[in-house]
Formats: sequence, structure tokens, C-alpha cells
Amino acid sequence: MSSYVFVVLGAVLVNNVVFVRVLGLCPFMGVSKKLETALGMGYATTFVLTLGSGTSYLIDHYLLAPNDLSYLRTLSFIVVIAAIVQLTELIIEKTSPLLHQVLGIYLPLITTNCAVLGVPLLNVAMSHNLLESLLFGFGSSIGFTMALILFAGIRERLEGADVPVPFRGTAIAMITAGLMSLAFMGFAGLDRYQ
Amino acid sequence: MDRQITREILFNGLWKQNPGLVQLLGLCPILAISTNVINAVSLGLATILVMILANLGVAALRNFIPYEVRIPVFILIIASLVTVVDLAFNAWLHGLYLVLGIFIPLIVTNCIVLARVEAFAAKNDVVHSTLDGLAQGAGLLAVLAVLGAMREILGSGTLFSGIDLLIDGAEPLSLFGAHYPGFLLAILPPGAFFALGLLIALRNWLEGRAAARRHARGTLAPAAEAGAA
Amino acid sequence: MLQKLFKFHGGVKPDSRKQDSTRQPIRSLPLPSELIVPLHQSIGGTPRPLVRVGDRVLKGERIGAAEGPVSAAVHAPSSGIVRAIEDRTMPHPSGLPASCVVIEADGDDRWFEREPVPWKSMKGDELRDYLRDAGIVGLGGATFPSHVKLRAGAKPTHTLVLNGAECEPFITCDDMLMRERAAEIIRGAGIMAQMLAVERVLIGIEDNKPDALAAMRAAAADGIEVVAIPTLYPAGGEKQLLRVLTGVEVAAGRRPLEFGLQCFNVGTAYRMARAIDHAEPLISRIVTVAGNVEAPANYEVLVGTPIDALLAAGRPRPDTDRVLMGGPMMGFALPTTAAPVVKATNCVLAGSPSLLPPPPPEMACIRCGTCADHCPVDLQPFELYWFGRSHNFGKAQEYHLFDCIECGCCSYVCPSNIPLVDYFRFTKSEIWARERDKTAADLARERFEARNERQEREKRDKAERLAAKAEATRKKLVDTEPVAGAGTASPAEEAKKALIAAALERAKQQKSSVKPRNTDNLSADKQAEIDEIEARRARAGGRTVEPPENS
Amino acid sequence: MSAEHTAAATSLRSAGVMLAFAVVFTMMMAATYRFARPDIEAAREAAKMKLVDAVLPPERYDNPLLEDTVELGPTPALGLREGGRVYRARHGTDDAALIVEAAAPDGYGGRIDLLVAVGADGRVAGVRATAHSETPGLGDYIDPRKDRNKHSPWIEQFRGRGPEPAGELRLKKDGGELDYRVGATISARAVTGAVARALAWTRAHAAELYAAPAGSHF
Amino acid sequence: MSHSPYLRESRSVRQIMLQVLLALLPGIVAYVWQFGAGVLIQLLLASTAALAAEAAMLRLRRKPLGLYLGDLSAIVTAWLIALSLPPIGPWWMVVLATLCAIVVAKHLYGGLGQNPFNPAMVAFCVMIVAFPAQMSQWPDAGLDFGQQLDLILGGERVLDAITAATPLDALRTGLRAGGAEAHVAEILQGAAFGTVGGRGWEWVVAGFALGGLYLLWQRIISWHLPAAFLLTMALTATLLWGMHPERFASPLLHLATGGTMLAAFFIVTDPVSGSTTPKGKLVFAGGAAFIAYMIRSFGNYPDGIAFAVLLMNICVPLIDMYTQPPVFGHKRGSS
Amino acid sequence: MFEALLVMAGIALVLGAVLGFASVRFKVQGDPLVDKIDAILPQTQCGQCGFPGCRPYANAIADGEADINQCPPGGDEGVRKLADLLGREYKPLNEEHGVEKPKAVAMIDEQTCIGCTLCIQACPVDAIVGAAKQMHTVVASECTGCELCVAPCPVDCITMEPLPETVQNWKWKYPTIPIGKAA
Ligand SMILES: Cc1cc2nc3c(=O)[nH]c(=O)nc-3n(C[C@H](O)[C@H](O)[C@H](O)COP(=O)(O)O)c2cc1C
Ligand SMILES: Cc1cc2nc3c(=O)[nH]c(=O)nc-3n(C[C@H](O)[C@H](O)[C@H](O)COP(=O)(O)O)c2cc1C
Ligand SMILES: Cc1cc2nc3c(=O)[nH]c(=O)nc-3n(C[C@H](O)[C@H](O)[C@H](O)COP(=O)(O)O)c2cc1C
Ligand SMILES: Cc1cc2nc3c(=O)[nH]c(=O)nc-3n(C[C@H](O)[C@H](O)[C@H](O)CO)c2cc1C
Ligand code: SF4
Ligand code: SF4
Ligand code: SF4
Ligand code: SF4
Ligand code: FES
Repeated sequence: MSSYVFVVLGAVLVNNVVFVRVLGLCPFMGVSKKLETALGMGYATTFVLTLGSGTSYLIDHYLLAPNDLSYLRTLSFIVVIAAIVQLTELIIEKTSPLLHQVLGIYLPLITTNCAVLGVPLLNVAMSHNLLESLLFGFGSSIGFTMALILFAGIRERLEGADVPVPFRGTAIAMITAGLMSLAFMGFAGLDRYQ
Repeated sequence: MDRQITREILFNGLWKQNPGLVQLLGLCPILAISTNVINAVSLGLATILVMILANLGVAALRNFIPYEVRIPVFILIIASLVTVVDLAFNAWLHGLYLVLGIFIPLIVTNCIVLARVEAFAAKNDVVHSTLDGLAQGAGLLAVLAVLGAMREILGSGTLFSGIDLLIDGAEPLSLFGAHYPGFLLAILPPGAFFALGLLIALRNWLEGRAAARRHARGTLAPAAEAGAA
Repeated sequence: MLQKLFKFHGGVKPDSRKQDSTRQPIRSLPLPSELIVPLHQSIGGTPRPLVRVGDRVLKGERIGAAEGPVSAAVHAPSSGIVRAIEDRTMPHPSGLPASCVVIEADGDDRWFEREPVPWKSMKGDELRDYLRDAGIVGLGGATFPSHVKLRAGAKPTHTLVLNGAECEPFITCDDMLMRERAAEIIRGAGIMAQMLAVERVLIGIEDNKPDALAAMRAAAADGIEVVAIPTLYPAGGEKQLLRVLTGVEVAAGRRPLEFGLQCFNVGTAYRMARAIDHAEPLISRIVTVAGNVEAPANYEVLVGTPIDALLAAGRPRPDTDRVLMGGPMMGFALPTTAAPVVKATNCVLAGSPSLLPPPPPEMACIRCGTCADHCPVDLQPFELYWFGRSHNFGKAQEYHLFDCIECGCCSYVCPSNIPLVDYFRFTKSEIWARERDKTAADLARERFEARNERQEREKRDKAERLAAKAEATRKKLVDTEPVAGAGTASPAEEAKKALIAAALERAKQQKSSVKPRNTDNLSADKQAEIDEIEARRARAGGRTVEPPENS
Repeated sequence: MSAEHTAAATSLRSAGVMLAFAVVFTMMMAATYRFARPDIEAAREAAKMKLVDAVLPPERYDNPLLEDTVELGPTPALGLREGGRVYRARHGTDDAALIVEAAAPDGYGGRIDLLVAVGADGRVAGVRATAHSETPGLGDYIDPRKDRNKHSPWIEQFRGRGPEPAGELRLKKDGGELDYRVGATISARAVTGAVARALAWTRAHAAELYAAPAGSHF
Repeated sequence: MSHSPYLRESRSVRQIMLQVLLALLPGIVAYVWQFGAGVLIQLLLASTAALAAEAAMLRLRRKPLGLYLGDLSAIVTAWLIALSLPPIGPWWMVVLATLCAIVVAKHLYGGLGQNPFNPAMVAFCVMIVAFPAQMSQWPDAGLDFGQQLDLILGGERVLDAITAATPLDALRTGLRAGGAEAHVAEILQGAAFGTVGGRGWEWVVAGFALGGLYLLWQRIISWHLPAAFLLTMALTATLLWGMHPERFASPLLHLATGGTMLAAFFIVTDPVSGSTTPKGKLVFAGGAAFIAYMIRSFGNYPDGIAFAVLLMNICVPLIDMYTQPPVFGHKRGSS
Repeated sequence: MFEALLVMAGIALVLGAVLGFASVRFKVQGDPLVDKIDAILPQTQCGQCGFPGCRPYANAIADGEADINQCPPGGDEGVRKLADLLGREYKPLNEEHGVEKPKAVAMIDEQTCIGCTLCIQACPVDAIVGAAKQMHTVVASECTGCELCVAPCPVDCITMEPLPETVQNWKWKYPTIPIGKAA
């Protein structure tokens, strides 16, 4: 039981996808200018990443591994994730126009978030079981969402700051991300305590 | 092939629309793998290879790809190319393969690859597309190399460590002697962010200065856009 | 009975400096030769001028009639001749001119014929119309037409509050008024109380005015309670005073009336009594002249008196570098002292570099929160400042920018010397401007779309009609063809020609009867504007087009 | 009706195109895989052997030691919570060395995985840290690749040491002979302790280990 | 032209910063008394570096030098850095730390008042991540000033002789080395740990607390921050100590050691990078204390205050957003 | 090899079918983006952007056919807002389309006007009243200042008058030289 807690905790804080594993940075930099959009992207990613982790586990475990097809992992994972994205869009469009309005524009962008492929691949590398894969996917995406939201909060505040001209915009955002990543290093070791 | 367009495509990839400094795409490998020059350059070369081939492939096949499945097909093409590169590294550069880890398969989701395929190769002919892949990949490679060098020099005071993975027995350069304490932070993720932030600022500064100079001379920047735009 | 007092958050205690100007009784000023009466002297519509250049007017004669439901009349402060109706610089921070009636006083100061007002027998609306026509507006600062505030709300009004707090440093006009004319203030309060049918009247006076408190207590009638409140700027703010006296917090955007409360300045009550008992419209007020002057005192001044003249009576010292209208906390530097005294003028304050030192250089906000600690409406001024600076107007509004009463407490205490209130004023006016633009854009979009639709419809209609007509013509031609068969042209050709001719004819007719159809569905005031334009056109003399009224 | 119809038609068409692309590119990948596979496996083998070479010089054995293994269950004495593996090196028919997977549970950053080679003489032949999370720049000198002293890395000190004379496998700070880096004693102490325990255990079970059938569970 | 209000009455930023520096003095005196005068060198080095960096940045950014340099905020940052680094750290370390704080954490964000992260804590974190070895060397008792000066200026570091662990480092080290068998009590007995917090630390802690009370009295800081910080620290520590007294240190130790007091009164109270609303301050300081405790007890770093403060700095915009105090007239129950 | 083909073919088939189906079923939908863009445009309807009105320009931006810096009446701020909405880089107003001018309204010299109705036909927002052969007048509060009526007037009686600043529409200025936004 507690090992599952550590899987999630580790994925959210200690090995945060963005700050420690350095994945998913393009959307992290791209859609963090406003809190609102950050939230939308976060929700969408959480959904796809969790589902993608589970599905990828199933594909790897039942289709690829038994047939010695591990070289098809990258391809099949990404294609399946793309399909999940499309299907999600389709389903929410039909069932919840409201949700679609919130998430609609972010869903297509998710396919090129390398965290959605990276996390399933890490699941394989860390030989997680199905539940662990799901939890790891969920934890990672929560970590991503959290990072995105906090970052957006700071960026909104930075809007009025008198930042030196060459650093305005993305440069200072990058520095800020660095400082956040520095802060997250403080969590090192928290997932290992027994 | 038109010289002017060629130059523009190259200029775009390397400077004006540099993926790492301007478009902010493909950041994950840039930040994760730039802990030393060798890693950075190796991944950069792998990415260039994939980008060239992907742009070439898509540009060649674009007329056969229906609109509604274009993204999955692009991904299919890219993923296959990446798998081939991955297998090649595994077989012939195994040491590097272990170091680069999941970042070779992650070239698939490297936003810049798909972005170029969609924005350029899907709309342009084979020659220009290939060139664009090369230019954008080179832009990425340049950033990777500079970043890798910055971090390696600061962080451990060496250059080309890990070269033995490529060339057996080759020795890395040690720059500050054995007593250099090493600014460890540079090699860790925060250092990656800082270094890229500084690079972006440096580019902004250069651009700003150039703009100021143009302004002083009273000429406007040649408003040339890339063929894609 | 001891009144339980409440507290409001924050506030500051600047040195009150009221002693100098309260040493002498209220004085009067010699009649100036020229009186400049701005038409717009209250919140709401700009009064319509009732006089023409060259007209002779008597003291107290109405020269501008209230325009619209929220507006109050303006009157001639003295007898004389209307010399001009023209733009003159206003006592306003913008220093912009606005329309004024300039009267050359004849020196007789002859009153307009006054009749006693049978107010007890008047119906509420009649009485309110009378007050409007007497130009009674709030003298507490906002010059809101008082008759509007004297209409009972949906809920019964239980408490009338008179504001005698006068919390700003230097200003003593209400203090002196209360000391000298307490009876008439109480009289005015009684009238207001009757109009609003309130249960009790509370008069709040800061405890640094013992003389005024004593005078008011002596004059107070039954049901009127004079309450000493702690001296704390801005206790005189309407909402703060109501909070202190009743514990009720009236949120921004809501009216005291919704809570069964109503609040007037003591000066307003006094003018009310004068208007009812002496049929005297609001043509003069008490103004404090203080600051860097030799003879600080209060004067009863005619509205329209150039501030120069008033200031001269106080004898400003030579190092006077600017003149404020109002107090040092909320007043503003007059762009020119040639501007007239208006109903809102409570104080003319001469400043010198030592008295009102120039602001130290503005530094960065360190988010120390001191400003928030002193804000009487619990705002977070530094956040508003930050949003204003980054032009994040939406966020500023979310953080209740419009609750800010511009009291200046935050700027007063800021260790970084940030002119916070200026940022808020800037942000507010930018937001207003944007809102004006937005409404204009919406209106334009609507009208553009309506026009497009109309053109579509017309085109369609025309096409249909033409088709129908053509059909008919052809039928006719076909019908008549056998008869005209002897012609040289072939019947088909003939038919075509006729068709074209018919179409041409129709087109001609259409053209000559073209009438712009854009005058359908007009709102009332649009119609009014158009009517006005038509009228002007009829006159065919006036050639200026008024800029659109924005307020 | 037409929406349904075109939907079906489009579905078919795109499925067809996807299929075609999938087939072509899968074939490409499969072909590459076929072609590269022997090299991949060789490379994998070589990587493993590199580690083994680091703890045991190749000239000391001549058997395919990666195949000559014994599986261990959870072994607290080796710090193994989930089991591990022992590789047996033989020279001709002689026992040459045992290469044991072990772990130090008490590193500064948690567990340190080790590979310890114990010669037939009962002394340490070599040690390598295979995985650890000691503080970079401080405790990570236990990994010779991170060790600043490239010429005689810290971990090489273990070569040839044994349980006696006493103090051979103890830090100077604890009264022994082994060097350590000041400010990061814990890492050194953890590795040293684990090596000493692994050596003791291996010596105690050497005979059985050499004798057990290949691939068997111990 | 300026507008109303035309009157101002306030303590200037310079005066505020001066008072903070004043409040730090008792703690510094105790520090010198207990650990020797080395820290004075560090304070001097840090102040000089801070002023130089500030001046250079102001010049580069073309800001009025005199005005901003005189606000003394850089000195406050410098002193806090000097006090949180080991007093015998090499000179370049404290200089580098100060440069990080002033140049990166402060001026890249626009200078005073605009930095989202606490500059001093940024400097500390950078240092402990980059130079963990140097950062864990604290002087053993009995080093005289000359020896300390020598060490700071680059003398030969025979570290075994000179360094001793701070209580927290010793605790962490002991627990790691001994696994579960080592008992907290034994570990703490081993070293010469004074009566409460550790050798001499309680005096330093008392000095900082005294300065903190002065700041409270002067209304430069509000009670919310220190109260929430100390209470959360005490509660969390009590809870875990109550459950496993042999594995966790007592709340007293946690309160009276390391940077706890310095943090409670001088660091979480940084107005610029902290939360500003009353409720937000409680959340901010409480969160910082909790994370700091967790890192101390379970993480890789001996003290987590700096990381905890940075982590809470990250959350400040959101905390502030969700804890806006009700505005006049919009309060519950008043409509 | 065979399994590989099988697996991938299966995945491809399903995916292709689903996507094709989805693309047909869920294609038509109003573009909410256009409304958002349109809401930012000033609705002057002047056509300076090169499109017949603001909405067509909004459509063009949404389709990626027009750049965001072509609307002079919207000015710098309009470009910034569009850049914000669309997540694009801000760029200065394209001077080919004109420059930002202070707000103005059209005014008809009522003495000269011959009542030809040409201006009425030109005005996109029906801000001109009058009938044939009668004098025409601009309803100032409705005029967007688009200047479209100026050119058609055969007797040149229409002029654009800048809106004067009055006490009512006067704006407080930014307190000091802005440090942050100066550049
Ligand atoms: C736009 C506006 C509308 C108002 N409408 C009413 C009203 O309908 N009834 C009323 O009793 N007071 C009304 N007031 C008066 C206010 O409640 C208040 O008494 C007045 O603004 C003077 O307060 P001040 O000097 O503190 O601003 C209105 C004020 C303003 C500014
Ligand atoms: C900050 C502030 C301070 C004020 N101080 C006073 C004051 O001292 N005396 C006063 O009568 N009105 C003062 N006012 C105006 C009152 O809010 C309010 O407008 C007035 O009492 C309403 O009465 P009136 O309509 O008769 O003017 C102040 C307003 C503000 C915003
Ligand atoms: C951030 C940090 C990381 C550390 N990492 C390690 C480590 O990885 N290995 C280690 O042995 N000591 C590490 N230490 C040092 C220990 O806490 C302890 O001070 C040291 O091991 C005691 O060594 P000494 O006996 O030589 O003083 C670290 C200290 C700090 C502050
Ligand atoms: C009460 C108080 C506490 C402060 N704490 C810190 C601090 O922890 N770290 C720091 O760098 N500066 C601190 N400062 C100084 C100043 O606020 C800081 O340099 C700004 O963050 C720089 O913009 C403090 C100032 C005050 C008034
Ligand atoms: S008082 Fe001044 S410095 Fe302090 S928070 Fe408010 S605005 Fe900022
Ligand atoms: S001016 Fe506004 S923000 Fe400042 S204290 Fe007064 S009400 Fe609060
Ligand atoms: S240029 Fe004119 S028509 Fe085009 S968007 Fe702007 S205001 Fe509308
Ligand atoms: S009146 Fe003229 S300027 Fe005004 S909106 Fe109509 S056409 Fe445009
Ligand atoms: S490379 Fe773009 S998200 Fe990772």
C-alpha cells in the first residue's frame, strides 16, 4: 500500500516530470502565460497521460513483450496515445460541450508533449505493474499540472515586473523555471524513506 | 534552387526561428541531454537525421496523405524513423545509447519534428523540405552544443567527457586542472534552465542591438519571411 | 443615551491643523465684479442654459435648468448682466474648460423675488423638484443632487446621518458652520428627517471639534443625537461614518438607502434650511482659506467668485507655490486660480514647499503591506498598483479597484513613496475609456450588421420584384405580340427590349425615391439627437456639431 | 443519409491509407531490427562484460562467466532485499573468483548497489558501484567515473584486501586503513561495510557457490 | 505635477531595512561569542559583494544609483546569506552566493520588490546543491579568529580537525549511518550538544528571537508569520516525536536549532517574496515550516528551510489569489 | 516480422477508421475563435486591414490568412490583445495598412452639402441622416470615424474632426515615467 503512495508522491514532488525529469517542457513554457490556460492544459494532460499509461502497459505487456516486439514500443505507444487524444476529443465534444470548450484547444497539443510518451516508456523501464503504471502516470501528470499552474501564477505576477529588456519574456521565464527546479531539489530523498 | 530562399531557410533555422531559442520547441532534450558536449551533439545529430528524413518523407508523400489522418500518418513516419535510429544506436553506439536513455525514443514527441513536418514539409517540395529539416535540426544542434559546452565547462571543468563512448581510448579535456571544485548546479536540471535562459537573453540582446543599429541607420529590417510563412 | 460606536479598518491620523482658521468667525467677501458660473456643478446632466448673452439677471435667478433625473439647477449669484456663455477653465484637475455663464455684477446685489415655500403642504415630488430647482446638491464633496437622495427607498429609511466629521486637515468650513449656525443645520436636518420619515437622526462630529460639538448639542432637538466620533481620517467618508455610527458596511456600488440609512453633509442640511425657509437657492457656501496664508479664515463666498479674489483675502505668503482646492489628502492643485469657486469648493489651500513638501522619489513597492493595513476599505493597494502598472485592468477590477474611495491613506503611509492613488485614478479612467470604446464598438457592430442585413434584404427584395416584373412584362408582351406582329424586329427581340426598358424605368423610379432607411428602430435619445439635428438644420445657421456627450 | 455514408466511406479510406503506411513503415523497422539484432545483442553483452572486467581482469578466467551463474534469494547479509546473482569465474577447471551482487543499505542517499569480486584466495578482487544516489559532487566518488582522482580512484583501494589483518576493511577514521573523503564519510563507510559483509558471506559460502549447478537457485 | 495626497508620513524603506539590520545584531553578537569572529569577516565580505553587485546592476540597468543603493535591502540580503552559510566557508563561496542572490534572484527580476524568490534563500540553495562539501563544514569549538580568517581566505583545510557537525547534520548523519538502530538520544549525547539545541546554538537562537520581537514591536513584521512558522514546526515535530521518540528529534531541538529562529523572524518575513494577506501569511509560513521539517527528517539535506521557503515562494501568487481578505461591505454577514 | 505487421496493421486500421469517421461527423462547428477576435477589433469597419469590415478580418486571422497587425484603428494595444489571445508574438502595426490616429468623427459642412446621399451609402454604420436633396448630418455618437464617407462626397464637404478632450472624457495620466512599460 504505502509503496503505491510513494509512487505517486515520488512522481508528483520528488521526481517531478518537469523540474527533475525535464519532460513536457514545450507546453510548460508555451501555455503558462495565463492561469486559465494552464489549468485547461493541466486537466487535459492529466486525463490523457493517465489513460495512456494504462493502455501502454496493456499493449506492452500483452502484445509486444510476448512477441518479442519491444522495438515497436515507441511507435505503438505514440500511435495509441494519438488515438486516445482524438477519441477523448470526440467523446467530450459529444458529451460535454462545456468541457470541450475548456480542453478543446489543448488536446491536439498533447500529442507533442513528450511527457505523454516519456512516462509510459519510464513505466516500462521501471518495470511497473498495471496499477503502478496508472498511478505513476497519474502522479506524473499531477506533477505536470501543478508545475504548470504554479508557474503560470508566477508568470502572471511577473507581467508587471521591471525585468531587464533582454530577459523579458521567455528568458526570465526560463530562469524562473530554473529556480523552481532548484526548489524542487529540496524534495530529494523524500520518496526513499522507509 | 534559389539562393535567396536557401539562405533564408538556413537563417531561419539557425537564428531567426531557432527552435530552442525562439520557438521554444524541443526543449526537453535540449535541457535534459546537454550535461556534456558529447551527449548533446550525439542527440543533436540523431535529431537532425530524423528531421531531415521526416521532412523528406512527408514532402515526398504529402500528396498521398488524406487531410483527416495527416497527423497520425506523420507520427507514424516519424516514429518509424526514430525507431530505426534507436535500433542503430543500440547496435553500434551502445554506450551512448545507455546514456541518452529514453531521449532517443522521445525524438518522436520532440515538438520541433512534428512542428516542422506540419508547418513546412506538408506544404513544400522535397528539396526545400529537406533543407528545412537540416536547418532547423542544425539550429537545435547548435543550441545543444553550446549549452552542453557551457554546462560541462562550468559544472566539471572538462570538455568532451564521454568521448570514449564514441572513440575508444580518447581522453576528455580538463580545463581548470584537478582542483577545480566544479559548479555542480550547472549539470543538474536547474543549471539547464539557467543556461538556456541566459542563451535566450543573449540572443535577445544581440537582436536588440542589431535592431537599434538598423534603426540608427534608418533602414527597416528586410521583412523577408520564410517560404513557409 | 450612549451611542455604541464601531470601528472601520485602517485609517491614518495626519496632523489636523485646524486651529488657525477657526480663530475668527465666518467672514464675507466683497462682491466681485465678474462671476463665472459653470453650468455643470453637480453629478449628472449638464444644466441647460436659460439665459442669453446680454440678458439681465437678478440674484438667485435660475440661469441653468436641471437636465435629466439626476441634475440640479444653477443660479445667478448676484444681480447683473450676462456677458458671455463660453468655455472657461474649470476648477478640475484636468485644467480643461467647460461651459460657464459669465455675469457682470451690477453691484446692487438685488434679489430675485422670493416666495415662502409651503413645504409642509407640498407633495414629496413637488418638494424634491423644488430642491432640484433650488440647486441643492451635497456639499460634502461629491455634489450629488440632494433631491435624488431624499426619495425614500424600497425599504423604510430609519436613520438619517449628518456628516460633520470634517476629517481632512486644514478644512474647517463645516466646523465653523456648526459653531455659528447650528440651529439652521438642525432645522435642515429636521426637514430631511421628515422627508425621509426616519426614526432618528445622528450627527457625527470628530472629537477634535469640541466647540462645534457643544454648539450642535445645544441646538439639537428631540430625536437628534450629536455623537462625538474618534478623530481618524477618513471618518468623514460616507461609508466610514455610517460604519462608525451604525455598524453597517455599505459596499461599493450599493446605496446607503438599501440599508435604511441616508447621509448628508451638515452644510447640505444648512442650505436645505435656507432654501425652504428663505427660498434661497444654493448660490453661496462657506469656504476655508488656509495653509500658507497670513489670514486663514472661513468665508461665505458666492459661487462663481474667482478663486483669485478669495485667496487674496487670505493674503498668501510669497513662497506660495501652488493652490489646492480641497484638503491636502483629497484635494487637487488648481490649474489656475482664475477658476471660479463652485458648489464643491470647501477649501482653498495655499501650499508652500515646506507646508506641502514635494513628493520624495518613487521607489519600488516592497509589498510591505502597510498600505493595506491603513486602507479603510480593506483593499490591497499594492496589488491594485501592480495590476495598474502591468495594465492588467481585468485583474484590477477583480480586486475591487472600484471600491477605492481615493482617500489617499495608502499613499500617505507608503514607505516607498508610491503615488498609489494616482495609479488608481489612472487605472480607473483607462477602464472607463475602454468601456466607452467597447460600447461604441458594440453599437457599431450592431449597426453594421443591421445595415448589412438590410442591404441583403433589399437586394433580395429587389431581385424578387424584378423577377416578378419581368415575368409579368414578358407575359404581357407575349399576350400582345400577335397584335404588334407587323413590326420589323422579331418578336423575341422586341420582348427583350421591352424588358430592358421596363427594368430601366423601375430603376429610375427606385433611384429617385431612395430614402435612407437607417432611421428605423431608433432609441429615444438617438431620436432626440436626430431631432435636434433636424432642428438645427431648420435654423440652418448653427454650424458646429456638438461632440458626443460621454457622461 | 449522406453524412453517415460519407463517414463510412471516409473511415474506410483513411483506414486504408493508415494501413498502407503502417505496413510499409513497419516493414522498414522490422528489416532494420533483423539487420541490427546481432549487433544489439553483442553490444549488450559487451556492456555487461565491461563492468565485470572492471572488477575482475579478463586474464583471471576463461569461462563464459555471464552464463555461469547462481541465483540468490533475498539475502540480508548481502543487503539484498529482492535477491541477486552470483557469477562464477573459472580458469580451466580451477575456481578463479565469485562476482557477487550486493548492496549497502545505509548510503547517504539510500541504497548503493555493488558488484564485489572475491577471488579464490578469499580476498577482494575488485568492487564497483552499479547504482547509487549519493550526493553528486560529494558522495559520488564511490563511482570511479565521478571520482575526481582519475588515476587511483577511491574504490580501487579494495583490490586485494581481505578480512585480516584487522583494519584492512575499515576506514582510517574508524581505526582502519582505508582512505575516505572528508565531508562524505558516510558513503565510504557504507560501501566499506557492505564490502566487508559481502566478503565474509562469500568466503563462508564459497564452496557451495562454486559447486552449485549453473542457473540454480541458492 | 503631483496629485493628492500632498501629505506623507512614513518610515522610508531605508529606515525599515536599517531596523532589520539592527534587529539582527543580538543574534550576531551571540554568534560571535559562540563560534568566533569568523562570521564577521563573512558579513563584511557579503556586504561588500552585495553593494558592488547592486551598484553594477543598477549601472547596467541605468537606474539612479544613489537612490536605490541607499535602500540597504542588499545589505539585509547579504547579512542573511552570511549568517546561513558556514562561518569558515572559503571567501569565494560567500561572494558567489551573494552575487547569485543580488544579480540573479533580485536584479534579473527588476530589482527591489519584484523578485518572486527570496534572494538569500536562492543563494543558499544554489550553494548547498553546488558545493555540498564546503557547505557542511562548521567550525569546531576552539578555533580562534586567526585560524578562522586563515580558513576563510583559503588556508589549507585539514578538515577533520576543524569541522564539527551542526546538530541537524549530526542527527541526519547518525540516522543514516546507524539505520534504525541508532537512537536519537544516543546520537545527540555523542556530540557536545549543549543543553537545549546544541553546543551554543541556544544563545544564537535567543539572540535572533530577541531581534524578532523588536521587529514585531516596531510593526515591521506581522505576528502571523513567525507564529505560524514556529507553531507548525513545533506541532509537526511533537507529533512525530510522540510516535517515535527514538527516531525523531524533540520539538525543542527543532525549534532551537539551525535556522529555525532566523527563518521565523527574518526569512519567512521577507515582505517581497512572501505572501501578503493575513491568511496567506499563515499558509505561507505554516507551509514553509512543514516542508522544512519534512526535508530535515526525511530528505537528503540536513536543513530544509531554504528549500521550503523557495517552494512556498513558488506558491505565493496562488496563495495570495485565494486568500484575499474581504473588502469593506463585502464581508460575510454584513449585507 | 509477421507479428509486427499484424500488430501495427491492426492499430493502424482501427485508428484510421476512427479518425476518418470523426473527421466527417464532427467537422462543422462555428469557430468561437472568430467571435473572440472580432470582440477585440474596434468595429470601425473602415476596411484599412484590407478586408470589408472587422468580422471578415477576424475570419481571416482565425484562418491564418491575415496577420494580427493590420488594423490601424485598433492600434498597438489591439495587436497586443490579439497576440495574447492567439499566443503569438507581438509585432508592431504594419504601416502598409495605415497608422494609428487619434479618434475623430466626420463632420458635414451643412452649407455645402448638396444632399447627394453618396455618403449615406458609404457609411457602414448608418451614422449619417438625411434624405435625397436634403442636407445631411452625421450623428456624432454613432460615427466610428472610419473616413469612408469622406472620399465619395462630390463637393468635399466632409471633414474628420478629432474628438476634443472634455472634463467628462479626460483621462488621468500614468503617474510617472513608467519604468516597466517604457520600452
Ligand atoms: C452615480 C451615483 C448614483 C447615485 N445614486 C443615488 C441614488 O439613486 N439614491 C441615493 O440616495 N443616492 C445616490 N447616490 C449618492 C451616494 O449614495 C452618495 O451619497 C453620494 O455619492 C455622496 O457621497 P460621497 O461624497 O462620499 O461620494 C449616487 C451617487 C452616485 C455617484
Ligand atoms: C475620503 C472621504 C472623506 C470625506 N470626508 C468628508 C467629511 O469630512 N465631511 C463630509 O461632510 N463629507 C465627507 N466626505 C463625503 C461623504 O462621503 C459624503 O459624500 C457626504 O457626507 C454625503 O453628503 P452630501 O451628499 O450632503 O455631500 C468624504 C468622502 C470621502 C471619500
Ligand atoms: C547536502 C548534503 C549532502 C551530503 N551528501 C553526502 C553524501 O552523499 N555522502 C556522504 O558521505 N556525506 C554527505 N553529506 C555529509 C554528511 O552530512 C556528513 O556531514 C558527513 O558525511 C560527515 O563526514 P565527516 O565525518 O567527514 O565530517 C552531505 C551533506 C550535505 C549538507
Ligand atoms: C522583515 C524583512 C525580512 C527580510 N528578509 C529577507 C530575506 O529573507 N532574504 C532576503 O534576501 N532579503 C530579505 N529582506 C530584504 C529585502 O526585502 C530583500 O532584499 C528583497 O527581497 C529584495 O527585493 C528582508 C527585509 C525585511 C524588511
Ligand atoms: S505601502 Fe507602499 S511599499 Fe508597502 S506594500 Fe503598499 S505600495 Fe508597496
Ligand atoms: S486610496 Fe483607495 S486603496 Fe488607498 S487607502 Fe484609500 S481606499 Fe484604500
Ligand atoms: S482596419 Fe478597420 S475594418 Fe479592419 S478590423 Fe480594423 S477597424 Fe475593422
Ligand atoms: S459618418 Fe463617415 S466616418 Fe463616420 S462612420 Fe459613417 S462613414 Fe465612417
Ligand atoms: S520536447 Fe517538447 S515537450 Fe518535450
